[in-house]
Amino acid sequence: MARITASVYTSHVPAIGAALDLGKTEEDYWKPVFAGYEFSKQWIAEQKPDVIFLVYNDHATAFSLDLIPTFALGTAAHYKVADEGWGPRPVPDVEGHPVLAAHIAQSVIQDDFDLTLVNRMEVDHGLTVPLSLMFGQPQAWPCKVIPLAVNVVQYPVPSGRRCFQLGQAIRKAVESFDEDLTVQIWGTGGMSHQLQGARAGLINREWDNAWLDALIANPGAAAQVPHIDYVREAGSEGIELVMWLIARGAMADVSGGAAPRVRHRFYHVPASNTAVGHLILEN
Amino acid sequence: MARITASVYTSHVPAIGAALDLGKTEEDYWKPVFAGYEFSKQWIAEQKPDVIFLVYNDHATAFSLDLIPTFALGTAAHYKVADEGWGPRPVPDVEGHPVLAAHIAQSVIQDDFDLTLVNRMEVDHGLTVPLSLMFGQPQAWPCKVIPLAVNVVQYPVPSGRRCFQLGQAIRKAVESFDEDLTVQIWGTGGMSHQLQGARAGLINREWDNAWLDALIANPGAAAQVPHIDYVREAGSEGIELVMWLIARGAMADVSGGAAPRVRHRFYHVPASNTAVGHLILEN
Amino acid sequence: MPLEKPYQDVPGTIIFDADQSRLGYWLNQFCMSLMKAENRVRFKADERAYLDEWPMSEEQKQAVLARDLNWCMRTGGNIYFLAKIGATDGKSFQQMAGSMTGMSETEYRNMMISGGRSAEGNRYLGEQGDAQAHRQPQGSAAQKGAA
Amino acid sequence: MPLEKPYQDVPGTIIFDADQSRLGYWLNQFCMSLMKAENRVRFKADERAYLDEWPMSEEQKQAVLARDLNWCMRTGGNIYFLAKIGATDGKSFQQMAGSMTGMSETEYRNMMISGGRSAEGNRYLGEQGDAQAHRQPQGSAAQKGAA
Ligand SMILES: [Fe+3]
Ligand SMILES: [Fe+3]
Repeated sequence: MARITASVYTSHVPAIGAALDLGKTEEDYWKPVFAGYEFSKQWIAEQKPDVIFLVYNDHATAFSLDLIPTFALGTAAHYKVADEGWGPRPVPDVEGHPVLAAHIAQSVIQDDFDLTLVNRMEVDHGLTVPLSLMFGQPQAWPCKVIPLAVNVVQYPVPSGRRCFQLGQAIRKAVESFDEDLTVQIWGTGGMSHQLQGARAGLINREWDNAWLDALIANPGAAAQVPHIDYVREAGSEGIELVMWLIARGAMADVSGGAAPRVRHRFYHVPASNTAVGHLILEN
Repeated sequence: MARITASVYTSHVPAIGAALDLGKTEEDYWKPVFAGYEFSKQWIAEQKPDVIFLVYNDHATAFSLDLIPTFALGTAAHYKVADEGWGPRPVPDVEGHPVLAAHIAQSVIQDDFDLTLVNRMEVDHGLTVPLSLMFGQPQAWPCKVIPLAVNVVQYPVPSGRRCFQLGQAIRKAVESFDEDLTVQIWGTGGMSHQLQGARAGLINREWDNAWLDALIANPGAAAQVPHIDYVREAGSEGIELVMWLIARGAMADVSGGAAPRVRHRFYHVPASNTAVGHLILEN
Repeated sequence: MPLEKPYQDVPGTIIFDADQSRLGYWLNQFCMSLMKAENRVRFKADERAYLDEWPMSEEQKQAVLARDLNWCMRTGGNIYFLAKIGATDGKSFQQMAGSMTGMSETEYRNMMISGGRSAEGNRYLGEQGDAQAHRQPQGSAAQKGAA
Repeated sequence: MPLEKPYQDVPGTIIFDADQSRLGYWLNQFCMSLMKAENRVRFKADERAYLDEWPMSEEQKQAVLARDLNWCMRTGGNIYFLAKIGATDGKSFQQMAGSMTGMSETEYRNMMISGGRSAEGNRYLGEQGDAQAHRQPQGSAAQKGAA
């Protein structure tokens, strides 16, 4: 039986990827950011997940305005790293898990989630920066990855409630897969940031930490937060946080199991324009 | 206020389009097929809908295996007619209604349907053959069209129940649009047919007609029919009928209104490999 | 088995699910390429050379060259994709579908005009209908086989 | 108005909804084209000529040529698309975001290091925060304007 053993939450700021790729991790500006992931790298080296179900958003990379899927699940064997305009990041390509992904697709679509399945897709910093933060700079990523790209670019984006429900359906799907696999689910993006207009640079430390508290202890309430609250309190790009609710919805306690154990919590301002948040919950 | 005034259901057999385009409508083989639409052409000339919300499936035309949306809603202003391998059909391009489509997208996504929005798409016989059957061969289509492409090609396809619920959400969305518009919703595809293998040519007149009876009088029951029943009884391509449930779900009676009036019902075997079914229901 | 497949007990029928889709990915993508007129011209000019541009299996290429649609489907083809080959050859959906039964074009057309194939005996594997494995090929091809 | 927009009372913020998307379609698609290295080269060689290949409005082209991201956004641009222009110019997201406030690069960077912009007074139109319309542009640009 496949099992979701833990969920990981992290910002996916592109500048973090650039700092890593350009060897700036020891600079004063970046040191505190990477220090927040030291525990996580040791932890995941011990955990050795077989598969990471990685929830992120595409930033006008694989999807243009021609086609905007609310939820796009990757069922491919292989994903190339995208050139976002700076050239592709010097990181390994990503290997998928087509069989588990197809199983999840079947289960989740039959549970009334209207997925788009994707067999060819380049992945951007939303997916690769979290891998870099957790695994450093290996020659190849040490596990398979199933990408789920969520539309948080063009409104309407899915509600937090819908995301939380999708997480529950993903959990059910994974646990009905009859191969022995250790699966982690990651929610990425956020926390507070705004990349546009006169309000660019907005950060809301209090709100972010209250939201983290709720995500840990009372995720059903966090899932009820309407879009406008994210925009008003956490900046226009803070809306990415709805993706964390997919990962949280896949934890055991939401389906009647025990509360997760908080293995790690980290918060730092700033990385570029963004408040970096990071959390590890174990089932 | 926009209103859904009627729903139309029809097969969308490509050979019907070819018969029309090649001037074969008076041939003995085709005469009875087109005779079944004589009433419909007069009826729609009187109805003068402003917009048709047209539910169909793409047949490996706009969507390859690279990307498979469960529900793809067209929000574009314009759709070209596709070359499906025989050259494009000699019919007018299709004009969309981007503002109403975006309104429906917003409403329906907030109601937890995970649409994919499409702004560039070529449309195939699934969409153009119903237009030809209902409008004949005009220089331009007399109304706007909002396409909804449903995945019925690669399993898992959405359940009949899910399609029926989507219809209800579409109705709610249309009726909250504050421009005065007469909207029809069309469900296309089916009825019984199988295009593959030793069982190619399967037709099930009894099952089709019982299903039509249920669709009219007891659509909630028709929506419960599982996929395997369509395959077993109506052939592997009979699964297209789930799309009729989207149109049926958008009728007033499903949301507590009066039962629809059956204006027309037609059934004929064969057109090419397929049982042609056709129904007009008025609110 | 990871995916439940309640549809495997229907005779003469392959459901195009994720497993089939994975198997047939390049075969079907090759078919899609025939939607462009210039590709149809290139394919017709030298089929083998055109097929060799695609990472298909040798068996898939042979199945295409033989225009054996049942074989194409066993190797992961889907009928809506394979129809692009038929369109390139100038074949209708009726000719394509009929070719999978072993019947002649006229036999298949006449079956359809007479109301199509009955579901009787063709719902479950092991019944006695004309789509069952032990009754293939159908039509005059069966006589030829027996002769 | 067809679409409800509960997000229009947030100062200094444009939500990229269907209306904005329709307005900015070609501007954003132009931006996407800069993800290919050869297009970046062609754009840099002759910006005006490259822009003229796209059915954008003249205003959109002027906004791009001026590298005025606020102007680009008013004409339907989305920041994730516009970022491809910044990438082509070798600008970071921090430089791009900062450019929309009127602050110098150093001023914006220092604001972020000091904990970022406060939400206080910046939640609703008409409050007194630094993102409100009557307090633009920000930073040294404001002094220059006043001088
Ligand atoms: Fe992001
Ligand atoms: Fe069809």
